[in-house]
Parts: sequence; structure tokens; C-alpha cells
Amino acid sequence: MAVTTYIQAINQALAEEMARDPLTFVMGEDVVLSAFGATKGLIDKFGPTRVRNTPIAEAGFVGAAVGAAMAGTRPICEVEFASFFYCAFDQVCNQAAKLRYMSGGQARMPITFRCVYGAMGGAAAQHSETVYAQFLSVAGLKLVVPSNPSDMKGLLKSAIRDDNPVIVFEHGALGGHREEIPAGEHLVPLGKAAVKRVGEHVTVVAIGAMVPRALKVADRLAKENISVEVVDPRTLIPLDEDTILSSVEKTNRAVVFDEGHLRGGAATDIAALIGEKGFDFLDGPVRRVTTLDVPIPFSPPLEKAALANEARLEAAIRELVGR
Amino acid sequence: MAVTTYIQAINQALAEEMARDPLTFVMGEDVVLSAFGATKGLIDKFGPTRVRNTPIAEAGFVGAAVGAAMAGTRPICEVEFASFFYCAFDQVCNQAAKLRYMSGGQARMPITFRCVYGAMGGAAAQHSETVYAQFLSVAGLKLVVPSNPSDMKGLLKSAIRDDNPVIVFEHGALGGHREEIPAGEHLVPLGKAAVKRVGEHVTVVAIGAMVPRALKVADRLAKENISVEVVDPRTLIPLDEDTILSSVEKTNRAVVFDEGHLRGGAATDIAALIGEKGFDFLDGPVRRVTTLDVPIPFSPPLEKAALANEARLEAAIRELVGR
Amino acid sequence: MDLGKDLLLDMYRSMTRIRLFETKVRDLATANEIPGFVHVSIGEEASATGVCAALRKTDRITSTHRGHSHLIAKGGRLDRMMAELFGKRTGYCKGKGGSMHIVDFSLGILGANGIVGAGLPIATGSALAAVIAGTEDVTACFFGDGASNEGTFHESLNLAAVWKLPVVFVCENNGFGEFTPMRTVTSVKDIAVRAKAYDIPGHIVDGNDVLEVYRYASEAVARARAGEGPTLLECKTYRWEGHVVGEQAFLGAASYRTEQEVNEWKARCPLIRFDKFAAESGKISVTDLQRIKQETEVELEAAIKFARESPLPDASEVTEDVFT
Amino acid sequence: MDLGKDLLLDMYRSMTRIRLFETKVRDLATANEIPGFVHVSIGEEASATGVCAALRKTDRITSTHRGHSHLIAKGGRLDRMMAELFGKRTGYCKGKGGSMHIVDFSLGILGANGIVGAGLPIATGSALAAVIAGTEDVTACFFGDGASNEGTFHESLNLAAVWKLPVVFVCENNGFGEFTPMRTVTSVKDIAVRAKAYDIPGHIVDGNDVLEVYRYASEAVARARAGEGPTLLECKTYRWEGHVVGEQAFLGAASYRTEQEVNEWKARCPLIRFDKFAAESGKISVTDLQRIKQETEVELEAAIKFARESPLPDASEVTEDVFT
Ligand SMILES: Cc1ncc(C[n+]2csc(CCOP(=O)(O)OP(=O)(O)O)c2C)c(N)n1
Ligand SMILES: Cc1ncc(C[n+]2csc(CCOP(=O)(O)OP(=O)(O)O)c2C)c(N)n1
Ligand SMILES: [Mg+2]
Ligand SMILES: [Mg+2]
Repeated sequence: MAVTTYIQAINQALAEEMARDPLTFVMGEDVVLSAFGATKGLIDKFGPTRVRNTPIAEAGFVGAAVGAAMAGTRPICEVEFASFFYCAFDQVCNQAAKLRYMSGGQARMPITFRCVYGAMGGAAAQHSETVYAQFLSVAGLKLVVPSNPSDMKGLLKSAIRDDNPVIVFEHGALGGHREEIPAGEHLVPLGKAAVKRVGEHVTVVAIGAMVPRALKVADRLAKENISVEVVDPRTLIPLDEDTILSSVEKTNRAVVFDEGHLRGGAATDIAALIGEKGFDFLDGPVRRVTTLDVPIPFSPPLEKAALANEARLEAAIRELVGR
Repeated sequence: MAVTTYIQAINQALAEEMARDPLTFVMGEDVVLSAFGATKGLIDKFGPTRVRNTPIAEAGFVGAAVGAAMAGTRPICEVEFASFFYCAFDQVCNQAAKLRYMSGGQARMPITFRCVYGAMGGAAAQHSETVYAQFLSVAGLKLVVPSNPSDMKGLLKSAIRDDNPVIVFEHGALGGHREEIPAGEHLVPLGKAAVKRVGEHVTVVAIGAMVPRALKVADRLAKENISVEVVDPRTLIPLDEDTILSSVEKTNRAVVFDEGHLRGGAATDIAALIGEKGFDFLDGPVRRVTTLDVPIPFSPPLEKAALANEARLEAAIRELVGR
Repeated sequence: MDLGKDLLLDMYRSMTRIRLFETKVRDLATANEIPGFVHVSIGEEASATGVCAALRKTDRITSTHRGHSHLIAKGGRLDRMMAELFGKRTGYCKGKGGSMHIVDFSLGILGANGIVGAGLPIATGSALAAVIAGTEDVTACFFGDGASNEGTFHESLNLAAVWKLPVVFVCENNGFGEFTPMRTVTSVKDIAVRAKAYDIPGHIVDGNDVLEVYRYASEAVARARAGEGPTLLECKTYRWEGHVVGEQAFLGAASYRTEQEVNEWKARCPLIRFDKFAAESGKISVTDLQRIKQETEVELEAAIKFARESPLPDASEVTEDVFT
Repeated sequence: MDLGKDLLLDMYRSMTRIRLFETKVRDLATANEIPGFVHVSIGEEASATGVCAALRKTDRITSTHRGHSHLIAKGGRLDRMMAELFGKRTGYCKGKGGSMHIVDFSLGILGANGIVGAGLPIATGSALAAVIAGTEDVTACFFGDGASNEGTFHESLNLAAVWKLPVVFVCENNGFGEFTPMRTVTSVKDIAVRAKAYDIPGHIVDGNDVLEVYRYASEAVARARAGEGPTLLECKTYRWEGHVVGEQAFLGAASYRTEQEVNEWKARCPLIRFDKFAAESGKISVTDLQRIKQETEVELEAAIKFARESPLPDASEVTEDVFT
């Protein structure tokens, strides 16, 4: 086991999978030099045919990934910030997501999209969005939101091997998080949630960068004998409903904790699921702790006020358990 | 009162508002000739400066609407099919929705977007989507889904007068629906739901084209003394939570009926709201009746199988009321 | 360029298949036997045919909402196409796609597409795949004059030019996007001029002359295959029919073009033009042409029968094929 | 073109304000007094200044992520800009926007923008608004070489050309998009060539010569104001600093350009160039220039003081300004 950062985990997954399959290749803006470091050094290992800086033309190169996937290769396509997907929404939502179905199963679409999402401090409204909520209702995309280095490596490798379009969301503030990662081949299947902490009184379903925060809140509350179970769905599509519902069946209380917005967001999606399929387990309403429904503001005190945070999670838990 | 179709209602609203304010103008693909008829004849009344056929360039002309709005005019911008918004997602989600907030309130953004949404029979996956769910979590957009000619006219007029970006979704299959519309100035405020039918046993929150279908189901069930209240939110943002929650407080049971997908969809959004704020009212889970989470298929039997329909609504109601 | 008889007859067969198929499809859609939006290419047979004649079987194409002609020219089967239009399980897409979404991967047909301009990046990526995989395949990308105003046109041509990808961009300029005359929404008279913005060759081609199309396409394909990068071909042509079958019903009395214009273009019919060439060149006999026409009629009748008699998909199939 | 002394001094002041502001902002961001992503325009003062000098106060501009120079050139106040960079309530956007989103509607500044290429359709629409409202306002649209590969470039220039809108498209070609050399991702050597694809004038301009920029811009603005449509100007220039302040920290030893190249461009400094012109023309005295520099230093110090002493916004303001 070696200590690895979240970014290094990405880099390892990419290098391993590119070594494994010569039809994989990486493209995106500045992937050669790699500002965040995720694709650093790949150019030396795999050369310019398989590591390609693109023009700033998201619709063009994301659409090219779609064509390249259908023509038998396995593109790994980086869109720097999640909100730049908006410039290529047709290519993701109308093409990548639908062409397999529309072609009656003829098209294989083995694309892995990577992007940085979330607030990382003063990046403001156009560079701080979570964006995955906007893909939830498309049908035909898999959505992966790893919360730690080990999951990142294992999920990204699975994503690359998957024959469907998968978007992997990397939280911008997790880049330096360190952790031991199992040596050798390390795969985490898509569609399998992780119970990151076992608890009795309330289930917190936390997404992406909210997972370590939920764990901190759980630690704190444990001192008061409030026992919190933290479930990390890891992939939003496919969603491991069983693990989530089993947890709520045990605790009878649920909070969904997400950095996205409330309306139409991922927390809302999971809350509705629990509310419908887990209704009989519930002793109280499913609480949603999310970012306020405003564009993410620039100034630190405003950003802080907007974002989902530990204090609000704690308050929601306390209200549910009545302490 | 004159009998008017849904399309004629649009046409009237546009003509009235354009006559009222010389800074309004209409642009979009083929708005001069107007395939669906919504903008028919406007060219004769208002001339080519204010009625403009655009190139097929959604990002360009939607973005131009944003600039024109900020520069003091009041664009009414047609995007033929809702899913073509994907080609202009940045302009809607990163620009129109956010620029007011990011500018600290300096920008006014009085844009009305119009589009046709929903399945209209064999139009297949790229021309049958509801799409509004993808805008729900953006923050900064108003979303209007009129279910009948009278609401269409009144809501569209309010949308045009609103100083914020509003997207009005016109269901492709409602075009020919006829109804009497109040004569004279007819405005329906954004953010006010309508109880389309009063009932006792269960609340059905139905969206857009699902409203007339919900009413049909309610009619049928009334014969068995199952009393269904049908609430039409009319606008998804702002959402009239009070009317929805009051209804559920009375009936203690809720179904949300929407043509969009389940995951991350509008039905899910409203179900989570009821589940959270209306938890104490509920005698059973909030049921969601939606389209299956697949791209909309072409072939009639498949399309029928995919779409939200009356039979499934009826089954959900019967299950909730236990009959 | 001296073309062999087989090639000439193949091109004639392709144009005939398109013409007869499209005429029939128009009638079937008008009679509501085919649901959904149907766009036909009557009058535009030569561009699809000339380009695809210059391709190998392993080469790939992307197409548009008006895609039947491209699919047929690349070798698409009329029976499976027709079955798809009918929404039948035996159709190319098991009834899931319909007219705007037909795909045949075994023939390198990456698909028609309902989104204007969507095929351009896909074709670019398909060409990129050839480079990654180290094959010699070329991709031809069909799109309309209207699509040439979409951002994807710009982004794709730039990308293909920078990476010298083996792709041929074929603009079928029929003068209209829906009901809007191209010149009222397009800043240049000739789309081919736009090649200058990418420093690649751009040619104006008589899109109703299959031999001229074939010549330009062959050159462009050879260039692409040699690793010299993309070419932009603008085939000037015209659609005899409306934008979408049945448009008269909703357009009413309104019209967007003169009968005279339509008739002028009908006089430039690609098939009549070919007949004339055949007669003048002496290479091909009228009997050959008639035989091909008859064979195509038989093929088409069989295709319609196949489509009519094939089963509809079962409702249970609706959830299949979203993911692998 | 014989330019009056006032105009010359105004341009000098503008360039000086940009240079001093940006240098200070770089230092403050390096010292973490300014949060977020900060992109500065040191070395690119002439293009912003020359273009804005050709505009009236009621004319409008759109800008980019690297927008401080444009805002200053259009008359932006240093104090409110600095306060915004500090995230203060007294900033142009009450702290909600930050460096990439500064707006001043009273000066026709429609905003910096964090999305590459986003300003082009907005500028086009702003120009359209002038036509709708019947005013004479012209809009100038700044964007980078990298943005010229975005689809919005194509869609906007086509739309503006077809509708003959009063807009001037100003490409500041500094040779890089982030860390990628422009020539490796752009199919043409000169962005100005792309004007041909829209049948509009395109000019290559020495972007470090404020007088040349002013001349070309004045001509383009006059053309736009006369209803003759858009022009594309390509100002060749260079950024002395990194793409984003602090990039060394994450790029590490990696570099994407040579020191020699940077030094060559520093030798072509727009301000030194202007000094030389001033000296040679005899129109402007060194005292004038020094006075302006000193005044600007005072202005800047006051701006920093204003920013530092202004209050941060209150958490309760977070939900204001989403809707009217
Ligand atoms: C992104 C998008 N915008 C608009 C449409 C509606 N639409 C379908 S076909 C068409 C016209 C296309 O014109 P052109 O590219 O010239 O092709 P043609 O129909 O003439 O063959 C339009 C606007 C669409 N399908 N996709
Ligand atoms: C749509 C989009 N894609 C990518 C980015 C990330 N990004 C920010 S600045 C930049 C480079 C822009 O280059 P250019 O247009 O030449 O402007 P310059 O920075 O050189 O002034 C990139 C890629 C972005 N902000 N928006
Ligand atoms: Mg056309
Ligand atoms: Mg640049």
C-alpha cells in the first residue's frame, strides 16, 4: 500500500488503463502539461498520438470523443471544469447518451469523461458548479462521484473499462487528499455504494466531497452518543438503492447531503427515492442539506453562506434525532 | 370569450405584448413562416426588424438574446424543440441564469424563451424530450409549463413582462387543444398553482400535458367515488409550494405525474418537497408516475410503453387509496 | 478520369435506389403508414452517390436528418431501412430510431442524426479513431447548408485541420434550411469559401452531376487517406420536395419558393443527367439502365412487403439497449 | 490620422492605469489578498486602450476572463474594481462576481466572462439591441486567440454579418490559450483570415501599437455605426505573465515558452513604444507623461485602500439578486 493523493490516484488509473489497452487515449485542453496534474507525464509514456491537447472547442472535441468511441476506440476525454460541459451538452446528452439506444444497441459508447466540479474557493458561479444533477434525467449516462483517492482510482478504472458513457466528477478541493491505496489491480465496481461509517440513529447519504465532511460531523456527534451511519453512493447512475434503503431501514431517519442545489438536485433525487421506497421505514421526513439555490458567489463569506456545510448537516441530524 | 387553441393563445400573447412594448422582438428559426403557427402573421404586424429568422445556430442566437436583453431590449427567443437547448446550454445556464447575480444585480435579463417539448408521436429521442428537469437545478431561471390555452396566454404574457429569464415549455401534442379564453387583458402570474379539480382522497400534481390526462383519470375514478384533486403547478420555478402542500394536507396522499424521466426529474423534485415539508400529512409514500428512464423510442408501441400514461397514474392512485 | 462500366452502373443503381425509395417513402408517410418526421432527398441523389462511390466498405460516413440517401449510397439495405421507418423490430434499430436515426455499423454508417450539425464532430472523431487505431479508414461527413452555420461546423473543421484527420466534409447545399432561404441566414454565397478559415482545400461541386461529385470526392478521399487532412466539398443541389413530408398541411398557403425555381432544378435532375451521359458516352446501354431500374423496383417492393409483414417490437423491449 | 493631444494623453493614461493596476493585482493575488482565479493583461495594454478610445461612452463592450484591461480602458473605476477583486460589498458586483465577472452597466461594460467564447454572442446581441432600439451604439467584443476556435465565434460572426450588426470583433492574439501554443490548436496562422468565412473585413493589427489599434478600430467603429456591419480585428500581442496568477505553483518546473520569447515581447512593450512616439512626435512632454503616471499611482493607492477598508458582504446578502 502506498500513500496517494486524489490527483495521483487519477494519474495512476489513467496510466494503468492506457498501458492495458492501446485503443485508449486522452484528450482535452492542456492535458499535456496538466494544470491540476491528473494527466501529468502521460505524454512521456504514451506519446502525442494518444495524449492530445485540443483547441478550446468543447462541442468539437466532446463530439469527436463520441465518434471515436463509435468507431472502435476508447476515448478518455477531459473537460476541465464541469460547467464547461454546458458548451457540449448536445454531444453528451443527445449523442453519447442516446446513440446506443437509438441504434437498437449497435453503437458501443466507451467514453470516459473527466471533469473538476464543485467550489474550491473564490472560483465564482461559472467555475464552481456541481453539474451532475443536470445529467441525472438524461437516461443513458453513468455518473461517478468519488469521495477519496482509493475510490477514485478503482472507480475511474472501472469507468474506462465500461462500454457506456461515464462521467467522472473530481472535486476540485479534494485534489490533495491523501490515503493508502491497495497495491496492484484495484477496481471498484460502478453501482455499489459504500457504508463509510456504521451507525444506528440516522443515515447520512453524502455525495463526493461531502463524504469526508459527513464523517467529521459523525465523529463529533459520536461523542454525544448520536450514532450516524454515512453512506457514500459513489455512483449516482447506477444508484445502489439497496444499500441506501437498507441503511434507512435500520436507522429510520435520513439526511441527504450534497453540494449541488436543492431544486432538481442529486440530494432531492435520493430523498425522493427514500421517501417513496423507504416510506415505511421513516420516523421523520428525509432532510436535504444542500447548497442554496443561488449561483455560487465569489466573495468568501457569501460563498460560505451559500454552500452546503457541516453546521447545517449537524443541525438537520439533531433535529431528526431530537437532540 | 372566444374559443382559442393553445397555439393561437401563444400567437395572441405575442401579438399583444409586441404591440405593447416596441422593445420586444421575436427571433428564432423560421419564425417568419412559423411551422407550428405560434408566430404566424407577426411579420406582417411588426416587420422584419422585430421578427427575425435566425441561422441554425442556437448558441449564437440564444447568446444574442442574452446580450440584447442586457442592452435594454426584451427578446422573445424561440428554440424550436426543447432538446435543441442542449446546443445553447451555456448561454442559458451560465449566462442568462447567472449574469444578474454575478453582476450584483446590475443586469436585467428580460428574455422569454419558447420551445416545444414532449412526445408528439414518433418524433424519437432527440425530438421528444421534456428537458425542463435539466434547468431545475441551475438557479436563476423561471420555468413555465402551461397545460391549456388560457394559462398559456396568461402565463406567456407574464413571462414576457418579467425582467428575468423565463423558459415557456409548449407541449407539442397540445397545439390543437381549444378552450375559451377570457377577453381583454388576461394575465396569469408566475408562481401560482391552479387546483384544476377539487377532490378529497388523493392529490395528483400533474405537469403540462399531463394535466388534461390527470383530469380524465379523475373523471373516471369519480364514478367509483374515488375523489381526486388535481393540482397544476403551472410554473416549476417559482413553485407554489403552499397550494401543493395544502392539498396534500387535505388528502393525505400524493402522486406526481410528469412526462419527464424519473431520475432527477420534475416529479422527483416535487415528490421530495412533499416528502420533506408534508411528511406529517402523508398516509403513504408519494408516488411518482413518469416516463421510463430510457431515451424516447420511435416505434409507437415502444413509445407508448415508455411514456407516462393514464393507466399507470390510475394504478398509482388505486394503490394509494387501497381500491 | 476514365470510369469503368461497373462503377458507373453501381452509381446509377445507387441513384435509382434512392429515387425510388424516397418517392415511395414520401407516399407512405403521406398515407400515415410511416410515423414521425420524414425528410426525403429526391433531387439530391448524386451527392450521396458520388461521395460514397469514392469510399471503401470499411470507410465510414455520418449523416443527417435527411439521411436515407447517404445510407442507401453506402450500401444500406432497403428492407431493414423500410422496416425501421415502419417502426418494426426487424428494422436497423429495432424500431428505436426511426427515419432520423438509422445506423448500420457493419457498413460504416455511424448514423443519421436528428440534430443539425451533430454529425460533424462525430465524423471528426471517427477519423481520429482511424489515426489512433492505425487503420486507413476515411470518414465522409454529410451535412446541409444550414448546418454550416452551426458552431460544430467550425469546431470540427478546425480540429480536423489541426490534426490532419482523414475526413471529407460534404456540404449538400440545397439552398434552404427548413423554410428559410440559405442566403438570408448565411454570410457567404458559397460554403466552400469557409475552407479558407481552416487552411484546407474547399471546392464548389455541381452536386447534381454524379461524375463530378465522384471526381472531387475521390481526390479528397485520396488526400485524406494519404494523411494530408480534410477537404471541404460543397455540392450545390436542390430538394424537389418539401423540407418534411406533410409540410403543406401546417404551412397552408404560405410558400417559401417559386414553382419556377423548383422546375428549373427538376430540369437538372441527376438521373436524367446520367441518362444523357450514358447515351452520349456509349458506355452503357439503355437495357442496362432499365434492368437496374427493374431490379430496384423488385427490391423495393420486397422491402415494403418485409416492412409491412414484420412484427412490431414488444413493449417489453423498451428498456433494452440503454446500456450494454 | 492626426490625433489630438487630449486623446493621446487619454490613451497613455489608460495604458498606465492598466499596467499599474495589473501589476499590483498580480502581487496582491500572489500574496493571497485576492482570492480565486486572476488573469492579468500586462503587455496587452494597447489593444484594450486603442479599441476603447475609438468608442463613445454609450457604446458597449464585452470582455473575457482576462478582462481588467478592457474594463479600465472603457473607463472602469479602479476602486470599485479592486474592491470587487477583494470580494467587498463596495465592489462593482457587491462581491458576487470577482475578477472574471466585473460589470459596469453605466459605462456600457456588459461584463467580463469566465466562459471562453461566451462574450461573442452577447456582443452580437448587444449590437442587435441597438438596431431594435434605433440607437447608434456600437459594441466592441474582446476575445482571445483560443476563443476563436469556439463555435460561438463562428455563430456570432455569421449572425452579425448576415444582419449587418454594429459590432467590432477584436481578437487579442497573444499566442497562447492557457499553456497551449495557439499554432498547435488553430488551423490558420492569422485569425483575421477567418473574416473571409463571413464576407466581412478582417485586419491584422500590431496589437502593441496603440495608435495602430486606434486607427483600425476607428475605421471599424465608423463602419459599424454607418450600418455596414461587423469587422474582425486581430491584434497580435503577448502576455508577459502566466495564464493565471500563481501558475508556477502547480505547473512546477514545466514551462511552455522560452524566456527569450518573453523578453523579445517585453522589448515591444506598448508603453515604451508610446514613450518613444511621444518623444519623436514632440506632441507630448515627458512631464505630461510623468504627471499621468503619478496621478495613476495615487488613484491606485486610494483604490487599494478603499478595497482594504471596505466591508465584506454580509452572509444574508447571499440570496439577493438571483431574480429582480
Ligand atoms: C440543432 C438543431 N436545430 C434545429 C433543428 C430543426 N431543423 C431540422 S432540419 C433543419 C434544417 C436543416 O437545414 P440544412 O442543414 O440545410 O439541411 P436540409 O434540411 O436542407 O437538408 C432544421 C432547422 C434541428 N433538428 N437541430
Ligand atoms: C468554455 C471554456 N473552456 C475552457 C475554459 C478554461 N480556460 C480559461 S482561459 C482559457 C484560455 C483562453 O485562451 P484565449 O482565448 O487565447 O485567451 P487568453 O487567456 O490568452 O487571453 C481556457 C482554456 C473556459 N474558461 N471556458
Ligand atoms: Mg439545406
Ligand atoms: Mg490567448
